Amino acid sequence: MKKYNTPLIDDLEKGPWPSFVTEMKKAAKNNEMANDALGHLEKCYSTKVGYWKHGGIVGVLGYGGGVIGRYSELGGEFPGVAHFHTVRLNQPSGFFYTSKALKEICDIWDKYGSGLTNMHGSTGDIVLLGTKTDALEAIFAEYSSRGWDLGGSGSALRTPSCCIGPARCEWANYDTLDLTYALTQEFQDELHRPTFSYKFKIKASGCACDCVASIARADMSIIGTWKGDIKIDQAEVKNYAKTMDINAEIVNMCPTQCMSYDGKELKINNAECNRCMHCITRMTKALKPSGERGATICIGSKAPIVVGSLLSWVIVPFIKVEPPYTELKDLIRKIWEWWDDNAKPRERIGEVIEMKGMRSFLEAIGVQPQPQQIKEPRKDPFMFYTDEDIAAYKAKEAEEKKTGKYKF
Amino acid sequence: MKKYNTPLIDDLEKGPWPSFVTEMKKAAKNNEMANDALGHLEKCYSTKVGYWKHGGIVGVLGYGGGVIGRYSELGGEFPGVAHFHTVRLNQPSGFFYTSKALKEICDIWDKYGSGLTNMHGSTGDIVLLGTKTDALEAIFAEYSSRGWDLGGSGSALRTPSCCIGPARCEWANYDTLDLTYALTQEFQDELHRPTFSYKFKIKASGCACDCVASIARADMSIIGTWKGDIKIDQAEVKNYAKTMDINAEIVNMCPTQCMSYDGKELKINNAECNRCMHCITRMTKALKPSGERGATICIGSKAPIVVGSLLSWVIVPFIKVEPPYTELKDLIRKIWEWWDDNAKPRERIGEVIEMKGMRSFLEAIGVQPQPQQIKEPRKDPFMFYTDEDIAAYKAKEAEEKKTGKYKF
Amino acid sequence: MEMTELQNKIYAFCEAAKGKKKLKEKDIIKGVSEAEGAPADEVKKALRGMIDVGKLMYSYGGGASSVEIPSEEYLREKGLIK
Amino acid sequence: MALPQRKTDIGPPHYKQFLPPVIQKNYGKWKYHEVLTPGTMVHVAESGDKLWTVRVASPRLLSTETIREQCDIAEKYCDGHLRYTTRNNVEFLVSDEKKLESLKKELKDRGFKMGGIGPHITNVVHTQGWVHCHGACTDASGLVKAMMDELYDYFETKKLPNKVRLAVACCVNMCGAVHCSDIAVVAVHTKVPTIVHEKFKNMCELPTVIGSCPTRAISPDPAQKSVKINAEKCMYCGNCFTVCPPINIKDPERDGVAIVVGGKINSLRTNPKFSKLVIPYISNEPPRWPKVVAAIKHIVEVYAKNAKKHERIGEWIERIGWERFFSLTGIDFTFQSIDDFTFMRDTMRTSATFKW
Amino acid sequence: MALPQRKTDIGPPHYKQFLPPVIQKNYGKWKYHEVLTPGTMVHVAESGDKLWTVRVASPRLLSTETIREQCDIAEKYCDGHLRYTTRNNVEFLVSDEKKLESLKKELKDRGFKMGGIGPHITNVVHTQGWVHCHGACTDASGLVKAMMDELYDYFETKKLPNKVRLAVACCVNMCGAVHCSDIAVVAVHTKVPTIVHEKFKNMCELPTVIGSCPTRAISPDPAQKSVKINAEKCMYCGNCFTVCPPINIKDPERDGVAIVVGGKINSLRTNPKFSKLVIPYISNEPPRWPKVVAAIKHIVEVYAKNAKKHERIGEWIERIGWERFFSLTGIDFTFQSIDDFTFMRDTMRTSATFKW
Ligand code: SRM
Ligand code: SRM
Ligand code: SRM
Ligand code: SRM
Ligand code: SF4
Ligand code: SF4
Ligand code: SF4
Ligand code: SF4
Ligand code: SF4
Ligand code: SF4
Ligand code: SF4
Ligand code: SF4
Repeated sequence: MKKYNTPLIDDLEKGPWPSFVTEMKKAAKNNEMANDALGHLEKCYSTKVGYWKHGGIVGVLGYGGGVIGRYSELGGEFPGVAHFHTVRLNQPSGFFYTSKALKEICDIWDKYGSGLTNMHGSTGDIVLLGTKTDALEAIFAEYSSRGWDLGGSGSALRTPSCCIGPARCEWANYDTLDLTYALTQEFQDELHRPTFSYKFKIKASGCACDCVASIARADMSIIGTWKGDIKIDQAEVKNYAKTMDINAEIVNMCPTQCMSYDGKELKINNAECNRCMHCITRMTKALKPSGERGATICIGSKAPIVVGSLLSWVIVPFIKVEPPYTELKDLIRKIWEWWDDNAKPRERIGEVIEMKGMRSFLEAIGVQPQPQQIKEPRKDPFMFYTDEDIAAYKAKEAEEKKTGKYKF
Repeated sequence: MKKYNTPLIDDLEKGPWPSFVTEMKKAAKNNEMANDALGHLEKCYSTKVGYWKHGGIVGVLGYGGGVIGRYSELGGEFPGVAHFHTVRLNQPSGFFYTSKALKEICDIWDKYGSGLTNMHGSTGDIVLLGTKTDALEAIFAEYSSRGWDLGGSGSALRTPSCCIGPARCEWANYDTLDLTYALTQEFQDELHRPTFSYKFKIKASGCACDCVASIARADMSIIGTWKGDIKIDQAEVKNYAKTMDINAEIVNMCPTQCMSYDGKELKINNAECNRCMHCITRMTKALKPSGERGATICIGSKAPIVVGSLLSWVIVPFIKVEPPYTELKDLIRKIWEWWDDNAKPRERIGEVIEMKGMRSFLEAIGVQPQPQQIKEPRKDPFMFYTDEDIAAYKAKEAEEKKTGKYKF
Repeated sequence: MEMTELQNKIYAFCEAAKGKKKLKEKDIIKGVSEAEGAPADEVKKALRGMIDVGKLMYSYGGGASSVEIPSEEYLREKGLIK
Repeated sequence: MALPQRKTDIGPPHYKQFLPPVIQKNYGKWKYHEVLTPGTMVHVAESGDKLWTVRVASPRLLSTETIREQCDIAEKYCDGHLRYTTRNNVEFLVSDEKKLESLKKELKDRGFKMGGIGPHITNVVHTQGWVHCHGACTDASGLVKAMMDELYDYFETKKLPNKVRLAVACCVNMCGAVHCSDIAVVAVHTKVPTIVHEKFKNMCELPTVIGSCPTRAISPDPAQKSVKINAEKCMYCGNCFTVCPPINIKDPERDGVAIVVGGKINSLRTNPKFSKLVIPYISNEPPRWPKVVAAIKHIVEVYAKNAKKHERIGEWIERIGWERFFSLTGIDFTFQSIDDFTFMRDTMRTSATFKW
Repeated sequence: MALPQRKTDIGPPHYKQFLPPVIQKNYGKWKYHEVLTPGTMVHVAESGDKLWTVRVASPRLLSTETIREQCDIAEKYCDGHLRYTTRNNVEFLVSDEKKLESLKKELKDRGFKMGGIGPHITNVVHTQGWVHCHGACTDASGLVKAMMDELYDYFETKKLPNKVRLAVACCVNMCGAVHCSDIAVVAVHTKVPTIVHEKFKNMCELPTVIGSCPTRAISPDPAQKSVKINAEKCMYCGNCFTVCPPINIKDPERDGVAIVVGGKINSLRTNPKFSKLVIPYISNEPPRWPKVVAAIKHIVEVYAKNAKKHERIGEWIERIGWERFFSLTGIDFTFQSIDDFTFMRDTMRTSATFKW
């Protein structure tokens, strides 16, 4: 095997943080592809430019995604990366593994690929980094026969992903792992066979901490919340008071200013609490949500290309999230249907909503306008009215004339 | 004179608030035009629609503005309002009058017009409501010979206007009346002869109270401010404490949280004060700005048509405002020049800045970028760089390599 | 260029646009100074001279101001013709 | 009779000649002021001199007769000095304390109304409406009269947490700072305009008309030598009508008003704010627009009951959240309140934190 | 050797089989947790059962060899159970308190790094860079390594006012939640792309390419059967390059990085926020990008010194104002920081209230 001289990236083996270069070298010891990847990267570092080409059309029979084609312009110089495709495997909910399962994944990958991985890709997949076109079918057969399917890519549903939720967190308002598994199974067809205008991502967080960053990078963000009061254990509050300035750290930082603490008792005006989770996270032994649990559905977040980054918008303020998740699945189907009808190629759902207006979207999916959906009402006077709207206002006015009472 | 039956608007003579209908009737007693205006208005009330037509081309010789043409579709039925043009007279700074001056205005108006006025129009002019085309030259001769000139209209500088400022207010940071007078005189040509793409309004407020609403409705908003500390008279603070909960009403409402009050002494961390004026207005005997005085220049506010309402944007965080106001006059000329070069017809300065970008505007008028101009920096990564920008960054980096110290 | 000659050019410029395009003062100054090589401020002065005596007039329509050749009605109202 | 010689470009008269002597003397040297009653205040100069102001309500639309009456009063008590405010009230400027009470008495006897200083409702910014404008979807003066009759106590006596600035826009041109008012009425058309195609060519400029439309609903109609309007995209702003008279947008049954709240001009405590739409449509009901008036009064009352001292309506709402404003007032939340124009992206909620 | 029979549409394995018994038993019934050290925490269930977590730093780019090593450790101390986090760290899940210390010792001996729990800097979200992506303007993994070597103490020991989430975007596609990070590096192109016109026709779709441009800088070039780019309007986002390979945008001397700060994902206290641009350009300086690293460290230190406990960087900045952030950090304010894209109107200051 060729030994590359890699002074620039060698420098990145120094220092306390674990080194990706060391990882590449480990793989390169007995893998041509990884070895050439190392030389190829040193070349990039020395010239300050990348040499990868656009992905071509590679994949496994019958699927439209799960493999990202990648070729190098320097295939002559570094034959091991002339083809260097990525395979995405759909991770288990919550990124839990047993050593047995992981070793199995490694065995197959060592057999067919570069021995390099990302644990995990940014969407959530297990990313197997670098293989050749002619190995793809074998890779798929090996993995799928052992229970591992590919993840999403292209204009399709992307691999759903979630926070650790009820598996290890006291704040989960619904079962993020189960929902993610259920949706992934329900929509296998949409995940593997690209029929959308562009990608669609789903991420599930159990509470407002949003540990899977759903609000910023999911076309559908499912964020757990609750309806009841925050229960207070005053004895535990006393314990916290020993090490914490409760007024400075909690009461004054409450965004709705609905708390008070007189040095003895902590009080919450629950009607005005917006469930931001700050107090709960800082006093987890003393404070606990109660009552009905469910999620807020937000739609539309994405990266900046084309119209600038979007954060997801509240569409359904509260929805029950319980197996078999029928209501949520129906909602997803309705959303896709409207999106499909209205999107131009490469338009994400958020972009289409912005283009067509929230009303068109909400009416199509059967959701009422609610002030919970907005931060503030419109500022400009350029309202649309349908003839039915005006007729309804006039009917209301006629009614008011009769009853003598206004309903604004 | 015809007596109209006006049951609908008669109802508006009842009730405690002074009635505009009563005013119209007063004028109608001995004025045909006012009398027909009354009948005409009753007609609008009964049919719920207006009958005025678009203004035609009326004005006084040599001027392009100051008269708003108005005709009624119902000229046959109400001949007194067949022509019903408005004359705008440029008000004195601060809307101060003597009875002598006002009576003179009334005398001329009774002679040639409807006897109806608006004290004042929304821009600030004395509005003389309703006259005929053939009276315009006479009206202008009568008023101008007595020292009253017309105000602005059309695609021109509009009549500048200001708050009462130093004439009766302890908070004025510059002489709003004098500046307004000086600018109006300096730019007479631009006011009377429309050479702009659209209207341009200037409003001058002496402090952040903005009693002339400049920030919302002036292409150039001039808002007084200061640079020094807020001086505190602790004895007066004690007096206020008798009737005021200083912590609740002042300290906790301070937007920068830079105040504290321990029941004895009021403290302000002036470095962090943003000069919002809240504390000063509520404790005017105790608190006084000090140090250098001047104004913040904001640009661009306007009503919603076409792109939605704009509030004015901070362009020059601080400028001295002292006679002969050379710096400010030069700035205005530079702004007009850039606007002229870049505006499409009927585009206000704010719209053009939004279209062409703030950088183009600031560079043209010679103002540096400063964080005071923004609420927050850009969110998207779609930055423009000139070759000079990049060269400058590279030069800085080369310099840093030499000195071993980074300048971010 | 002579003031009167310049004013004739301006008048011709306005006449050419009549019924086709509403001219803003700026359009005239720019157009005539480019066509005749006259400095913009001279054109402006010449134009002002014409407007002051009713050879041309400011007009307002379509929400914006423009410069036009006056109608007879206007001239009559201003007492410039009988 | 020969006319006097006209003068051009003289500009307004110099303000100084109109200032009362006490102002000329203490100009720029005021020390503080005190509000004595909702209709009177006194400004005290560093010199110790005092100036009393009596503020009187005005319908803004004044006959010369009333102006003369105001002048007579000013001559009697103020050496002929008076001024108008930026919100169109009248202010009598008194230098001699002894004249203050008799001035107030005479004003009262003559039926003038005093008030509006301090945390009260003062005059309503409004413009022409049916009285003088071709674009109006409602009458402004009548609405203002109806509103202020109903809210009158807040002008003359009743305190509020802070000033409440009201305004009426008789069309979306919004001649006034309507878009930043605590509560404003905005009159709207609600029907797609019709076009008299025959007149288009002579009266309108094609590029101007096309450029006038905020939503790009207008395109050329070469066959008719006119334009056509895409009804899907038109939101009836009337700007095409402004630039082109053959476009007709007025409709007596469909024109009506919307109510916006929460705006603010000054920078005290919080930044200036735009007003936001809360009631999308109420029919025009001259002469007194009872539902509009009732809605405004209701909002003022809910505010008065719930806001903290010094909070403006918009500040109060931002503290409690718009969802709470809607539930406290019981106002229906409609699709129209969701921005679908420029600011949609910034006005949608992007977090799971809100109140039920 | 014959391949096994492929299966399709099976989806991922069910997660339950991978959960340690203590989780299976207490699933959804956790009561509270305590952070013991920056690298360890314990979750306590209502049943009283406990689960210890040891968090270990990962470069994310892992060789199968290292994964196997992680597996071996998990087998020794965790009955083979481990997981990865949403920010790509590794977590060892310990059910038996007795094994905790020996696990930590072995991890330490093998050179694994523990930390990142609580108010610390944890792993940096980043993506492929030069390691695997065609669009990269920089390398992501190298930048992350350089940053974390320098900031390492904040991972392992040093407390901050709150979590600081770092991210690197190797191009403006921003694969990761880079746009809402406390501090992020965004790699940018800064030159207008060139086009190989001959290849355009075969490799690209005209409408797609034209539609790809956020600023509408691209128009058809019928003569060349290709497109042309208006250099005035192009801000080098590279989206045209994404959809059309013959468009070339990479330039080794001009590609570089920008630094954005103040973003936030969660809804605690304040709403999620986008990160905002503060340093428009730093040249690529592999292998260690010293100026980029120094800038980030400087911002972290100014934050650590000035913020209140629990304030995220963006919350701290919003409290003190962006003008104060620039003066405290001494960072030059440039034209690039003024929005000229979508949000200009909302990001300009509309009041005379700011700090000097
Ligand atoms: C592998 C991965 C990065 C990683 O190292 O983790 C990735 C890699 C690529 N992304 Fe991504 N994206 C990855 C997660 C994301 C995310 C984050 C997420 O999903 O949570 C985003 C931001 C959220 C979003 O979807 O907006 C993201 C936003 C994009 C975009 C911009 C999309 C947009 O609408 O703005 C593109 C451009 C495109 O689609 O053409 C893109 C395109 C790409 C392409 C396919 C390059 C291209 O232009 O065609 C990259 C292939 C790189 C390679 O050769 O390996 N990638 N991409 C991530 C997927 C791994 C996985 O399946 O787990
Ligand atoms: C008279 C006055 C209302 C009043 O009763 O006080 C007025 C009356 C008209 N305005 Fe105005 N505007 C008046 C102050 C304003 C203001 C307020 C201000 O100046 O402080 C504004 C909002 C601020 C602004 O400039 O944006 C204002 C924004 C408009 C607009 C929208 C302009 C825009 O860029 O959005 C138009 C439409 C237009 O220009 O075509 C307009 C147009 C009009 C026209 C000329 C109608 C038209 O479409 O041609 C109105 C003539 C009515 C009439 O027949 O009397 N008027 N107009 C005000 C001027 C009196 C004076 O000189 O003192
Ligand atoms: C007379 C007038 C100026 C003029 O040149 O005509 C004026 C005069 C004063 N204003 Fe004003 N303001 C006047 C219009 C305004 C406006 C403009 C407007 O409403 O269109 C504003 C901005 C409105 C807004 O913010 O939306 C305005 C916002 C203020 C404020 C800020 C109130 C707040 O806390 O939100 C103060 C401070 C205060 O009230 O203590 C103030 C304070 C004052 C003081 C106390 C200043 C002083 O020391 O003399 C004056 C008497 C107070 C009063 O009326 O309560 N003035 N004031 C205007 C009277 C209008 C009227 O007839 O009612
Ligand atoms: C393990 C992980 C979830 C997972 O499924 O993998 C996780 C786990 C926990 N998160 Fe998280 N968060 C995890 C990613 C996130 C993310 C996502 C991200 O960074 O991309 C966020 C949103 C980031 C943001 O806001 O910008 C996140 C924002 C929080 C917060 C809010 C912090 C704040 O006050 O701003 C809390 C509450 C807290 O710290 O008390 C929290 C709290 C927690 C708790 C205490 C929840 C619990 O009771 O178990 C967990 C340990 C805390 C810790 O790491 O400090 N977690 N947490 C993720 C660990 C990532 C890592 O390796 O470091
Ligand atoms: S998002 Fe909430 S429920 Fe999920 S892991 Fe984070 S804190 Fe727990
Ligand atoms: S959850 Fe948030 S809003 Fe509710 S009481 Fe706690 S800190 Fe306040
Ligand atoms: S703006 Fe300021 S200076 Fe002017 S009158 Fe109002 S309070 Fe006084
Ligand atoms: S002026 Fe405003 S910011 Fe300054 S101390 Fe007073 S209340 Fe605070
Ligand atoms: S708001 Fe509209 S209707 Fe009212 S005066 Fe202005 S242009 Fe006329
Ligand atoms: S009314 Fe307004 S939105 Fe409708 S076509 Fe005319 S300009 Fe366009
Ligand atoms: S951010 Fe850009 S360069 Fe990095 S992986 Fe994503 S598409 Fe590739
Ligand atoms: S790089 Fe971006 S801005 Fe430039 S032409 Fe391509 S798509 Fe348009």
